[in-house]
Order: sequence, then structure tokens, then C-alpha cells
Amino acid sequence: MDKVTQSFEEIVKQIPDGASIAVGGFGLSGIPEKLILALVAQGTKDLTIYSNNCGVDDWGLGLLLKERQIKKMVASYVGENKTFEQQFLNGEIDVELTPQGTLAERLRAGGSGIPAFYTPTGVGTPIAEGKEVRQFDGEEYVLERGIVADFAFIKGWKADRYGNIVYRHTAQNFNPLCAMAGKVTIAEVEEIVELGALLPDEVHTPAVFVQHVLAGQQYEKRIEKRTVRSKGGEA
Amino acid sequence: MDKVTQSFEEIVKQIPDGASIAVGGFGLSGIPEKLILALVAQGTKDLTIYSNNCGVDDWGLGLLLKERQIKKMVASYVGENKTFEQQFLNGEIDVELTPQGTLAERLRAGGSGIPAFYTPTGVGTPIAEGKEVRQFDGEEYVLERGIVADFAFIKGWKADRYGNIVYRHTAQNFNPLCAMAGKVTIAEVEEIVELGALLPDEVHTPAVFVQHVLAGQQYEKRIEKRTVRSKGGEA
Amino acid sequence: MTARDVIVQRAVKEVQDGMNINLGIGMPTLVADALPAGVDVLLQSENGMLGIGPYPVEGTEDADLINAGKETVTAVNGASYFDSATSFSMIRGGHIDLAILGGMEVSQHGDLANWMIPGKMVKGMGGAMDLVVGAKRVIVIMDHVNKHGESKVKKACTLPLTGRGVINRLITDLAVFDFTEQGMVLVELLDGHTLEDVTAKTEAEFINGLT
Amino acid sequence: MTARDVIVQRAVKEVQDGMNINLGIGMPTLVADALPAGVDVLLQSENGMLGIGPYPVEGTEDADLINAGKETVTAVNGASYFDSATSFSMIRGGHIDLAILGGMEVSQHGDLANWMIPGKMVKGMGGAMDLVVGAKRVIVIMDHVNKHGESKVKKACTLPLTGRGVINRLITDLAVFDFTEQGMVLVELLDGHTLEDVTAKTEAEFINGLT
Repeated sequence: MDKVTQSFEEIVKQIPDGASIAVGGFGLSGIPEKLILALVAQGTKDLTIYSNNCGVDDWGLGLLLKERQIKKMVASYVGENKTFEQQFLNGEIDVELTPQGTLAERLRAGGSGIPAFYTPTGVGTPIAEGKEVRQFDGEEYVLERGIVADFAFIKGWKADRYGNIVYRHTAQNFNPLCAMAGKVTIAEVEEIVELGALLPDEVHTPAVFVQHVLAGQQYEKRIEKRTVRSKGGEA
Repeated sequence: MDKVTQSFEEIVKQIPDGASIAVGGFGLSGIPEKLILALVAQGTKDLTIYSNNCGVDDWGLGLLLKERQIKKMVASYVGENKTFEQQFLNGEIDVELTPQGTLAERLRAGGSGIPAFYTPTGVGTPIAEGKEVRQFDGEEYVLERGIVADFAFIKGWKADRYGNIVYRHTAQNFNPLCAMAGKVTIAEVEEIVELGALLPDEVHTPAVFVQHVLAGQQYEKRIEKRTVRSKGGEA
Repeated sequence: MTARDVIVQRAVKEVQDGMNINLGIGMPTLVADALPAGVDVLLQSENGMLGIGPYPVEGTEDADLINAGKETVTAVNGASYFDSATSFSMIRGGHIDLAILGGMEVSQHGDLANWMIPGKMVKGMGGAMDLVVGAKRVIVIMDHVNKHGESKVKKACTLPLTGRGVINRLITDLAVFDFTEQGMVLVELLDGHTLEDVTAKTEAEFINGLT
Repeated sequence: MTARDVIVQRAVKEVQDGMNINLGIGMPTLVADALPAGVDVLLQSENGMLGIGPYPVEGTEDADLINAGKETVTAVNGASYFDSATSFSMIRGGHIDLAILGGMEVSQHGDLANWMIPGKMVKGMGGAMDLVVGAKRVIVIMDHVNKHGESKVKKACTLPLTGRGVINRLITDLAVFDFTEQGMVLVELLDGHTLEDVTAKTEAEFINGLT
């Protein structure tokens, strides 16, 4: 049950060209930065990526974009990325925009054996085009499909060797959902702790959803929008 | 934002005859015992109860059954209760058996604005009778509906005055899901702690799902099946 | 007062003690700063947080603590963090009392367009489509006219919709409108603007509900 | 050995290091006690726990720590607790490697009936219907014949189904069968029973896969 391995380079070798990967993170917060770097280095192509955002030009999933490793992107917001814009306008990348709540629910559903569900989100908008719309109790809902990905990359704060994960603050975001949606989930964390050090009541992602655990060193954890107030003052 | 009130007797006055209530707990573990007792004392009738089990003859939801306050029971397992058996055979109570995972998901879905979802559970069994069965990717699935209840009764371990809840061990069970499914969720807990005493990363049920919080005294917390091993020995 | 100030100051009045509130990116975020001290609300952020506090004191920014606008924030006492699916359970499930969002166009039927301009780069809708269908009360705040002086309050939206018939109240720099079964109703004039002024600058048909 | 011992001892051999396992109520629970020391698995309980340990030492029972059979248990190091929806996400989503359940009837098509006898009081299916469709591998363990000597391994189940075509392997006190595209296959004789013996006591049609 020891799922800990050491090498990011080795662990991504199982990921073939054309694989689909659910990637945790929101903006640049809580992204699996080491796994992404390893995949960039490996040069794996034709990836389908499920992730809320697509990084920025020189960090996160933006690095995979830059190297043209992504064939299809399923996301709710890609507005921070000029590389994306360029490739989209050139028709080099396929994009499926999904409302954020629908994306979160699709990942959870796929990981939960739910192939499809109805949501009020997007009724009467371009998002509903080509999808089944159906009434329940007089209201309209769109049918959305669960997502199961070949792999998931997630970023946790701490893990034990069974693969139990705790996240820190809002770096949790999509990570638990990607962990559920991946057939093979690879977790990178800041610290691997002894079995028993994580209280069972505090575990966010139970071990059953995680297949591999790696500890990353010197996390960069970039901040996209540094907003502060002066000491003692207002924002 | 202070949701704390003192009187169980007062808080259940808002529950009218004919109300539907999602009730947390699994077996007798993590049941809102004080709220159930208050509702028994109030004598509210014709209730629809969503709960995994129905208590035992003299405890938990079994007390509501005994007083014939339940009109309809939606549950996955009611086998520990002779009163239930009697009322069922006499046609005095309506019962909708729902697989445990489907019940959990229906409560979460209802609380999440999802009116319906497809599940593989129950295909080809009596549970699928009268329900839509549909294929996705060559497999068959049953359409199941989300549950929204007029009220939810939940039992937590600790709460703050905003209504953030933490549960203890497997007493969590259906409580977070019932909290989501209730239009008005009433939480009873063993201890109310200062705001800030619950770490934001450890909160199980965020305050937004809870409308009222009460501290119960001297919890009975009955054990249904006391299984032990002798000291130092095997089970 | 600038148009922005007029809108934000008016929007603040929509906030009531005890509310759980989601504020959209941009102008709606300013509503948080304008809240009177001591108002007892919890601010939700759709990435997975309830109980947003002020921006951090310089030097204490935390990459693991951001809002939906990706800005560094702090947490109030009594805050909670959760995954994004739970966050949208709150939103879609009707547990958020109030959402205040920006708009590009609003129609007299309560439709909102605020995520896409055809021909321009698609950025994505983020959580907006979920918020407009899920929050108990949806308030849109925006300038009444665009930079060319054209009404953004339309008979029908020309831009792709974020949601259909989802708005409860619209607050612009000129006026406040409610969306009712009877139609769009002018309920308040702002900043000294007159009915004639508002009528001239509004393409949408509305009922005068001023008393 | 009793019939029960034969079945449980054989079922234990299905357990491999690294597995996440759900054991049903009754006879399957006995498999846990029969596991060899040091086997590296996590036992899941559908009420919301991964990492069930042994029964508690007398005097340390905790009403807040029970398994799906409502028995007091303990937790191993590395255990986790979670809500019942997450528990069934694990089960339905194919994250549980092995489920071992009891049975009332099994058909040659891999159908299972184990939750209801018409005319008798309905108790409910609990989590059984989710487990049989969700677990990666479903093993049913039961006596081969009922107390009247009638085969419980049928051409078709007469009782209402728990799941249709869901069983991977059946272990009885007489034999082990696999369910394949070709049909039900006898793969092992147990406790000195012969092919003739098993054939006589089996209503279902099966292929002899003994080598």
C-alpha cells in the first residue's frame, strides 16, 4: 500500500501521447507544478486536458500549450493566456468551454460512476446547444456528461504513504474532483508524513482515489494577482 | 449570523404536519436524537422522512414510527424495526426503498440543484421498475431524482455560531448530505465552540447549509451492536 | 461621484445582515470594500471558500488563499474551505442568498450577457452561468450605456447569453429596475437622473414603477 | 471444517496486497478476521470509512465508530472518514478493487439475489445494489444448497435481483465458479467434493473448466 515514488520523470513515463488528464488547480493556485514540468520535459503530445484554467504563458498548463502538447482543452476560463488565444484563433487547439460548476460536477460525477446529470446551468445559452434539454417540475435543465480521465494530476499539501491527502486553504479547489475522475491519479505534495499523522476526520481525499504520491521540492506557488493592504490600513 | 438557539421544543414548532424531513445518521450512529425526541413530543403528523434507516423500536426514528407520526419513509434499510414491519404489513406506512448509494447521491443532488442523474445501481432489478432506463456508451443506467426536503435534522460533534459543523468519525455518514438537502437545516451538536475554533480546512459542513444550531446535553448515543475483543486478544 | 461610485454605493444597500453573498469579478468586488463596518455577512468565493476577509497585509500574501478573481485574500473567523464541486452545490442548490455580477447587456426579460463577444477571443464563462441560475437573488450592476453612448439595457440581448430570465434587479449609474412577471419595472432613479433621461438612454421597454 | 470455514478460507485467497476491499454483512465479515497477519489492504465500510481495524478492546467501544453492519470497530493508522455520498463515489465509481457479498441465489448469468424474499418483510437492500455494479471485482460467497437441499445456484434467480450479470466469481462450500462471456465456468472443487457431486447439487448449467 506504499504509493510513494521519488521521480517525477519516471512517473510520467506511463502517460502516452493522446492521453486525457484531469489537472487540479484554480488559476495558478494548487496546480501540480512539478508533474506539469515533467510532462513538458517528456514532450507527450496530443493531450486532452480537463482543468478549470490553462495557466499563464510561462507557467502551469501554459507551458504545455507553448510546446503544443495539448490537442483539446476542456475548461471554464482561459482568459489569462495569450498562447491559448493564438492557438485557438489559428485552429490549432480544440476547446470545450464548460461552466465552472458544471466542470466541477462532471469530474465528480465521472469519478462517482454517474455517467450524466441534469443541471439548470446554461439553459437558453450557447452552452446548451446540441445538448438534451428536459423539464423537471416545470423547469428546464441541460444534460451534462460525467468525465473520466485516463490520468489525474493533483497537488496536495500533505500526504501519507497510503495516498491520503490534505489540501491547504483554497488550493483545494478542483484537486479532490480530479483525484476522483482519474483512472490513475498521481498526487504531488509538499510533504509526506507518517501514517497516522493525518487525522482520519481531516483527510480531504481518501487514499482509494490516489495511485501514486510524490513529494515536490521548493514549490514556486506563483501568485497571479498580488492584492494587499498597507499595514493597519484598508485594502 | 448567530444561528444558535437554546430550545429544542421551540425550534421544532416551525415544522408543520405533512412536512418532509431529511434525517442524518446511519443505524443509531450520528442521529439527531434530541430533535427527534422534540418532534415526538410535539406530535407532528403525516411526516415524510428521508433517512437511511428508521431507528429501532424504542429509539431514534423508531419513536416517531411508534407514535404513527410517519406517513412515508424513504430509506435503504429498515430491517431493525418491528414497529415498521407491523405498520408496513398493515398498509399504514408508505415505504420507498432506495439503494444506499442512490439515497446518498439523491440527497446531495437535491441540495446541489441537480434535479436528476443516471446511475448504474438497480438496473435489471425491481428498483428500476417504472423508472427511465437509458444507455450511455453501451451500458444501461437508471434515472434517479434529487431530493429536496422541507427540513433537515442533522447531528454534528462541534459547531460554531455561524453553523459550521465538524462530525466525529463515522457519525458523519448522511449528515452532510441531509444538511445540503434541507431547505431549513437544523443542527444539533455536542458542543458549540467559539468562532475561529474550527479550522477552515477541517470544517465538514460549511455554515451556508445550516440555518439553526442547538447544543444537546447528555447524549445517549446508543450502540446497536457492541462488538469487542478481549484485552490483548483477537475479535 | 463617478458612475462606478453611484452603482457601488447603491449596490451596498442590497446587502442585509445574515446573507451569504457571492460577488463577481471587477466592479462587484468593490462592493465588499464599501460594506459598512460590522455588517454580518459571509462572502463566498466559487473556487472554494466561505468567509472572505480583507486583502492581506503586505508581506503576508499566501498563494494558497485566493478569491475567484485570483487575488490574494484573507479569511474571517468562521470561514471554511471546500472543493469546487461543494462550492457549486452551494451556488446551484440555492444556498447563496445574493449574487452581484457585472453585465455587458441586460434584456427587458431579465436575460444577462456578460461572458462573450463574438469575434473576440473567448475567455470563458467561469462560474457566472451557475451563479445566475443558482443564487436566490441575482443583481446585475453595470453602466447604463456603453462608451459609444448606446444603451446596454436592451429589448433583447445581442450577445450570447449567460442566463435567460435570471436577473432579479439591475442597478446602473442611472436607475434601478426590477424584473417581474409584468415585465421590467423602473423602481428608483439614481444620482439626480430623471425619468426622461433614463427613458432616452434605455432601449428596453419598461414599466414606470416610481411612486 | 464447517461449510462456513471452507468458504471463508477460500475467500481469503482472493485478497491481494494493495487492495481496497468492501466486505458485506454476515459471512463476508468473517473474511476480515481470517486474513493472514500483515496483509496490506484497506477495508472500506459504506457508511463512510476506509481502513477498518479490529473490534475494539472491551470498554473502548465508540458509538461514533461503526461499520456497515452497525458493529463497533476501530480504525487502522492511515484510515479516513467521509460522508456516505463520497463513500458511494468510491464504490460506484470503480475505486473499490473487491467486494465480497453473501447471496441467497445466484444464476448462471451472474445475476445475484440477496436482499428480498417476496411475502416476507422487506428489510431493504442497503448498499448491496451499489456494490455489485460498482466494485471492480464482485465475489459472492454462500452455501451451495439451502436447508432443504435445493440448489441456490440456479438457471435463473427466482427472487428479486440485487444486480443483473454482476458477479465475477462464486465461492460455495462445494466449488468455485467464474462468470465469463462463454457462461458459468467451474474452476475449482473444494473440500474433497467431486464433479459429480457438484453437478448433482447445481441447477445452473455450467462449463467444466477444471484442468
